[in-house]
Amino acid sequence: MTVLEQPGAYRPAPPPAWQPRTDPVPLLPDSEPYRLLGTGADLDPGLLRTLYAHLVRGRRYNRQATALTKQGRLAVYPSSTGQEACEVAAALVLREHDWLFPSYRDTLAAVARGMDPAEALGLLRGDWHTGYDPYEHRVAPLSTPLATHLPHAVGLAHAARLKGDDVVALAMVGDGGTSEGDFHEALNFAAVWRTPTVFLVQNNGFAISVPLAKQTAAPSLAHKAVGYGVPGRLVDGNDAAAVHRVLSEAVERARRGEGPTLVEAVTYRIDAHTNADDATRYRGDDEVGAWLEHDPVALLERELTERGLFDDATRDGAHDEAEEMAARLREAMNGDPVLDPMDLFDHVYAEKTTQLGEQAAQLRAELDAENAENAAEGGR
Amino acid sequence: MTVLEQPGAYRPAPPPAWQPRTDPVPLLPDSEPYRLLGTGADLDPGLLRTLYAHLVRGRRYNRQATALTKQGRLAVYPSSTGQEACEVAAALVLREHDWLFPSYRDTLAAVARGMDPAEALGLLRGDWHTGYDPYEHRVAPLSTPLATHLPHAVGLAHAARLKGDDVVALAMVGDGGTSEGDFHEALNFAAVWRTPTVFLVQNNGFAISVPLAKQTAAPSLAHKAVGYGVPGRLVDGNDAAAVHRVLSEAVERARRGEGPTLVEAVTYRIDAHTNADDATRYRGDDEVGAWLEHDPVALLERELTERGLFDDATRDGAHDEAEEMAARLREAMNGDPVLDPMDLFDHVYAEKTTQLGEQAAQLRAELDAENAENAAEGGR
Amino acid sequence: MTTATTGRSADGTARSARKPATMAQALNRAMRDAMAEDPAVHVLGEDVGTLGGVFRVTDGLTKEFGEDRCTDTPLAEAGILGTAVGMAMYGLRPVVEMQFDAFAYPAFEQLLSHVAKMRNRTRGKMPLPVTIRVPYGGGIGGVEHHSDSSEAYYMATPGLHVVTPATVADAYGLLRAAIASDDPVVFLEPKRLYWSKADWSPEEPEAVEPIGRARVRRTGTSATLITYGPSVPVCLEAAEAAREEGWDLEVVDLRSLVPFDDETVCASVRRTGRAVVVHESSGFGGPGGEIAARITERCFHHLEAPVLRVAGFDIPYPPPMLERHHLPGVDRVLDAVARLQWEAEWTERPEASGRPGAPERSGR
Amino acid sequence: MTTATTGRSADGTARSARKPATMAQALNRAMRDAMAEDPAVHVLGEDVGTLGGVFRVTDGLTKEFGEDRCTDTPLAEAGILGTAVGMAMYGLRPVVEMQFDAFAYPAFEQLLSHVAKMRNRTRGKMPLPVTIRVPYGGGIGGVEHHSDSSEAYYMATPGLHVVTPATVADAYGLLRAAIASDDPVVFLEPKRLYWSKADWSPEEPEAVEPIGRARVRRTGTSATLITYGPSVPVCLEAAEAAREEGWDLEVVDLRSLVPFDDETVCASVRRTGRAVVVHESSGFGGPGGEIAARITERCFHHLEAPVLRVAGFDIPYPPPMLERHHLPGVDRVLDAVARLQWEAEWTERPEASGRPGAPERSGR
Ligand SMILES: Cc1ncc(C[n+]2csc(CCOP(=O)(O)OP(=O)(O)O)c2C)c(N)n1
Ligand SMILES: Cc1ncc(C[n+]2csc(CCOP(=O)(O)OP(=O)(O)O)c2C)c(N)n1
Ligand SMILES: [Mg+2]
Ligand SMILES: [Mg+2]
Repeated sequence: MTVLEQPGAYRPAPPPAWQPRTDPVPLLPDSEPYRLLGTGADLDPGLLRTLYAHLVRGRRYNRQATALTKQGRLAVYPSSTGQEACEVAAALVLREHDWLFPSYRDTLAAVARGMDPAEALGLLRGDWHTGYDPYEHRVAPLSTPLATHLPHAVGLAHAARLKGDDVVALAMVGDGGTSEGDFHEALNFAAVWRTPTVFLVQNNGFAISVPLAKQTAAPSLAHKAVGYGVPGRLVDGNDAAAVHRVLSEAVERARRGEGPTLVEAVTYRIDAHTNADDATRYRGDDEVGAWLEHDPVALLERELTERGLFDDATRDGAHDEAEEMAARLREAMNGDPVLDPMDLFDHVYAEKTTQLGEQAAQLRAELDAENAENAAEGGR
Repeated sequence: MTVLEQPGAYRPAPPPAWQPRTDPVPLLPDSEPYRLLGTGADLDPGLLRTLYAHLVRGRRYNRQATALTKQGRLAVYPSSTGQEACEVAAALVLREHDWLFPSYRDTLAAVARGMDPAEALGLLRGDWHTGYDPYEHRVAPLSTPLATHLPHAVGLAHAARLKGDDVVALAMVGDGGTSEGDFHEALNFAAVWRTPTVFLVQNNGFAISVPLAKQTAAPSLAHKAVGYGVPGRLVDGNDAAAVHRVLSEAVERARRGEGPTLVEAVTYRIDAHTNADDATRYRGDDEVGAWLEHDPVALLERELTERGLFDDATRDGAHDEAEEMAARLREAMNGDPVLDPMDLFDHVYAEKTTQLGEQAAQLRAELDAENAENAAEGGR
Repeated sequence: MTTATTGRSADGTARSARKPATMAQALNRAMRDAMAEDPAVHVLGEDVGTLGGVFRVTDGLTKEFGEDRCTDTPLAEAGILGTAVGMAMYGLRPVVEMQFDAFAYPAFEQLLSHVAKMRNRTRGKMPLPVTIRVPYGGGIGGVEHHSDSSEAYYMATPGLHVVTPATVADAYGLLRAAIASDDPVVFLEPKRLYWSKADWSPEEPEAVEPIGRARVRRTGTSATLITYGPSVPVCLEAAEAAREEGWDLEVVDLRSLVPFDDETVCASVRRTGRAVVVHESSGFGGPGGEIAARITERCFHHLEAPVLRVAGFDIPYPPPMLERHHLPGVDRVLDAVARLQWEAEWTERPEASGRPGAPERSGR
Repeated sequence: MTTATTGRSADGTARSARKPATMAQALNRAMRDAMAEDPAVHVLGEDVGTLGGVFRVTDGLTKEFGEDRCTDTPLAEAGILGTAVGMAMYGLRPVVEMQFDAFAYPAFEQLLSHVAKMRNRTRGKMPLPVTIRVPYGGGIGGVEHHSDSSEAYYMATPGLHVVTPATVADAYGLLRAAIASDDPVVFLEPKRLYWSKADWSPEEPEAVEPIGRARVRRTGTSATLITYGPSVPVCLEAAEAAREEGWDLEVVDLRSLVPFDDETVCASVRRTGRAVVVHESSGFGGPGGEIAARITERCFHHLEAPVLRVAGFDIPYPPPMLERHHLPGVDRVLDAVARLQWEAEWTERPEASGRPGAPERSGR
């Protein structure tokens, strides 16, 4: 029932075509972030173990990728250390034909969805813009311009729904990204068209150096949902089980044709913005320290232990697998990729224009001359 | 108290720098539009009479401007017939040093603020873009690109506050305009900076042909406020006393330094989008008819009558004044304005660039040749 | 590049079926035929549904194909183009309408950072067959923000095709080609030609040249007028008027700004030896600079005079009552033609020799 | 047009006070001095406060002037520029930082439809003294969207000044002039020159030419290289290398793309008779077209060869590992110089006479 349909409401009755159509009360998020770990809730041991293995692997992935920046093997890496529960849960709640729309920080979600880590890091390595085929794992290209991929997730979900396909699109964005106009427009289109889209905001406290208090005055970011007629959910982003549960419900709701959901996961970015950032300029160690005590991996490990589900095999299995992944990643990133500069002209259009053909010929000639020179020098 | 400060809330306590800081409950709008007329509320007779005179004048202004389009004296006119209560109240709640930021439909608000009707219509007449000096009445140029003026209102209010000046900015936007990213960004900046800005959304049911149901799925547009940590108010936009009261409260709140308010006024666009539009393509007469029974002028007339405040003098006074205004407007618009095409080059920059100087010389020469030819023909 | 229009090609005998049609009607028919042929084609924008668009170019499409195929969107241009990107990612072919030129600006980030780059970003895996229709240009007495010529922005963005018809037949043929293209196409519709008419048969639309080819609209020998969209009729009129002056002007309609048809343009200029580029857009930083520069690069030794430009002034688009002073008209075109150094036909350049500091011949 | 920099002008004797300073430091100092002199100057943008900007160009400003003068905004570029417009309407002089070139695109509607037009719209009543700082261009190994050369968009927008420094002294002087200007100025900062150094004294910054004037950075006689921003050092290096080939190249640093200094540019080209325009931005529809076209219009009879362009390819900016192939470097500049028809020094043009269809001399 909408506010204007309530008894005694405003007369004359507004014409049906423009009646507001949503009851606001169920849209409002809980007053505190939803949690499952440590609450004694009924949880599937298998799921907890799966989440644990993924978190350990995710943490290792973040560490390895950061190390690769120091060795000059990655141009830059925005770490999701501390946010692994969100990254992993976002991937695990999706089915094969669903789509993931990651933001620039979310390579881990792509990896958790099954993508090869070296492929996921293509953009950050710098050999091409998107290192992977988006259709292989149904992972859209990492979006660097913040929030601009949110309407893409809406459009894709809309198209799938029009075609009658069972596809949900889950899009990830940061707290900072919610301030962009694209966030607003995407949420609104999704709500009006009731597209099967789930919006996951990782509120990690900062947009580079800017703290949330300078980003918004809202009660929570999840409260933005009500302004679109969309349910908002607030969840502890470091509680992998809770994030998984809330996102699963949102995905199932979307699948049932009930439209989009906005989920705010409260978490914290433990590392600096990227390896190039100096976080000491804008936050203290005590703040980071407090959050380290609420670490997603540690929380889950404690839970497993308390439930008697944690043993050496579980731990070692997860860690061995993580080490293997890291070794494979190191190996893949070790050595310079062989790139063909001529690729620069091949994908601008379906067919090269005459002008691009001329420019390609110019570069080809330059490269040939360079090679000839190198060969001559080598021959000496 | 914020949701995260509530007892038993989420631990560890989020670092102070990014604590959400607003209690959502007081932000939520009433469940139905606020009304005063017909409720027997205590109302100032003087205010009611003033509003009435303005409404009558406003209605006449709309009629006259529409007539001027038929005579080819205005390039186009977007009528605010049916919305006069909003237009007039928006102007009357402001003090001299406050600023009004009208949308393209809101020339009446500028007129109600004291601007000469012919000046207000400059843009729509087509002799220049803004026909008036914005600093004279503190009315920003009519904004044609929808919602783009909302951040201007935020920035101006912010600047005034930083300078310690007692200035409130009131910005007007349509239901359609709320879908633009600029609306979102403006509300957010205003909330974070607590600027003295009042946002008035005239929900008149349509964005050209697009009804509200295709524009938003929100419970009401006022509900969007909560997502910014701003109070939302829902008001009957055809109840002049109610709009005046709600806007006054919002303006006073802003003046007290308590930040912005979002007001949704539920109203209806009686005329077509502009004189060039054909409204029969997208709505029926019955819908218009229902709203005509809730006409803002008629509602106020009835109220005055019921309160024994309405007599022939009141009515005739208002109508005579309105007719005078209309006659002056007709006279001002009758006849072609004398324009100097050379003005085209004078205000692009503070000083003409060399290139603009050359171009001005070219046009000057062309005009001189044209004049010479005309003179020669005339001389024959 | 896609090939021209539909299978049904023009046929001399069908002439009798042709009736006067406006450009707006041809555009409408192009969308209708594309939607009928390919269920992947979807139209979306502000007021494109029930109203049929503020220029009625989408009239009847919702009625014929339903709201899911021709959809009234919320009022948010970035959102419109952004959702169209997502739809294209899923295999649809969205045709987006921006209501007016200046109202496409909110969608520029989507256009520049995604639409133009997605194919390249993904090494061709994720092409975006999106058509972005933009009514553009002035001459219709529109108030501020309703008459911008924004083609320079699109031209400067690699990854976009930029197409603009000047005739009824091209309106149909080029829009069909744009929708059929696997690349994003910014389709610029000259507002003041919406109501221009030509004999044309919706049943048997004539085949037109594909996107990327210019068309000589009038042959001539004295000089070439190079133009597109709303200025094509102006140039044709100027060419007629020029006959009185003894000039026989050739008129090239570019049709497609990207890809640019160097071949046709240069062949013409090499033949005539003189060229004027004509467009409504402001001169400085506008399309004419690119066009003049590339002609000069390619045809320098065939030029009797510098390539001149006739363009809008370097000012914000004027208010309705002054726009006629801004828009390039026949007189300004003829003035430029007159400045093409007819008296010169120069064969020697005294100032070119013996210039101080003329370098020694290098070995290269 | 505003006049140059502060009252304190350079002084030969003060040379001893000069120390190496980076362009980033000079820009920082320009804002600091402007803020100290004029309380109306406010800086706003993403991360400009506590962090001092991702390039540290605003370092220390919040500490010195407080959060109200140098403000971290929410993450929304249209909102940043839009609120700056409102602040300027109330008499402030906002200096806005866009974090990277491509992240200015969301603000294009504000820029094109308001910032560029407000003065004209209000017949000069409401000027907008807004400075929009945009780090631009490549060469720093930035990933996608961090290396765009977006100057063509700004140049095509009447009402904006477009300025870009190539030296430490200009960084200071031009930014002071931009902030002091009563017109909106898009201030393009070449990212890869942020860490370039020169001897420079913050206490006695040398006076520089005002906005709108180009500067000959190297005199020469054989040909003119016309360039700006990040390509100025490339051209100077090319000019040095060209000496080996026997060419003595003049290098003109435009400094200001709008207003454009036709006088300085044409004086140089008339002297040398040959010109190459060099920039990183894509060639097609880029600034070079305008520049080459206007030189040709003005200096046709002084030209020994067509004005050539060396520019980025017509492709989206490449990934870090391939950017060196895209960026115009010394070799490409020299190749273009070599194509300036040195062998010709032609004084007759056989193909120009007797062309079929060469018109009768008209009376005009
Ligand atoms: C449109 C746009 N503006 C600015 C940037 C530069 N930038 C990159 S990351 C970032 C902060 C993002 O913060 P948030 O959305 O909270 O995501 P997080 O980094 O915390 O994951 C900024 C400003 C960008 N990428 N896109
Ligand atoms: C950015 C932008 N997009 C599109 C338009 C074209 N346009 C003019 S009025 C209008 C509808 C506005 O609807 P609403 O905001 O509800 O205001 P109303 O007309 O009802 O007063 C549209 C789409 C515009 N002016 N600006
Ligand atoms: Mg964040
Ligand atoms: Mg409306």
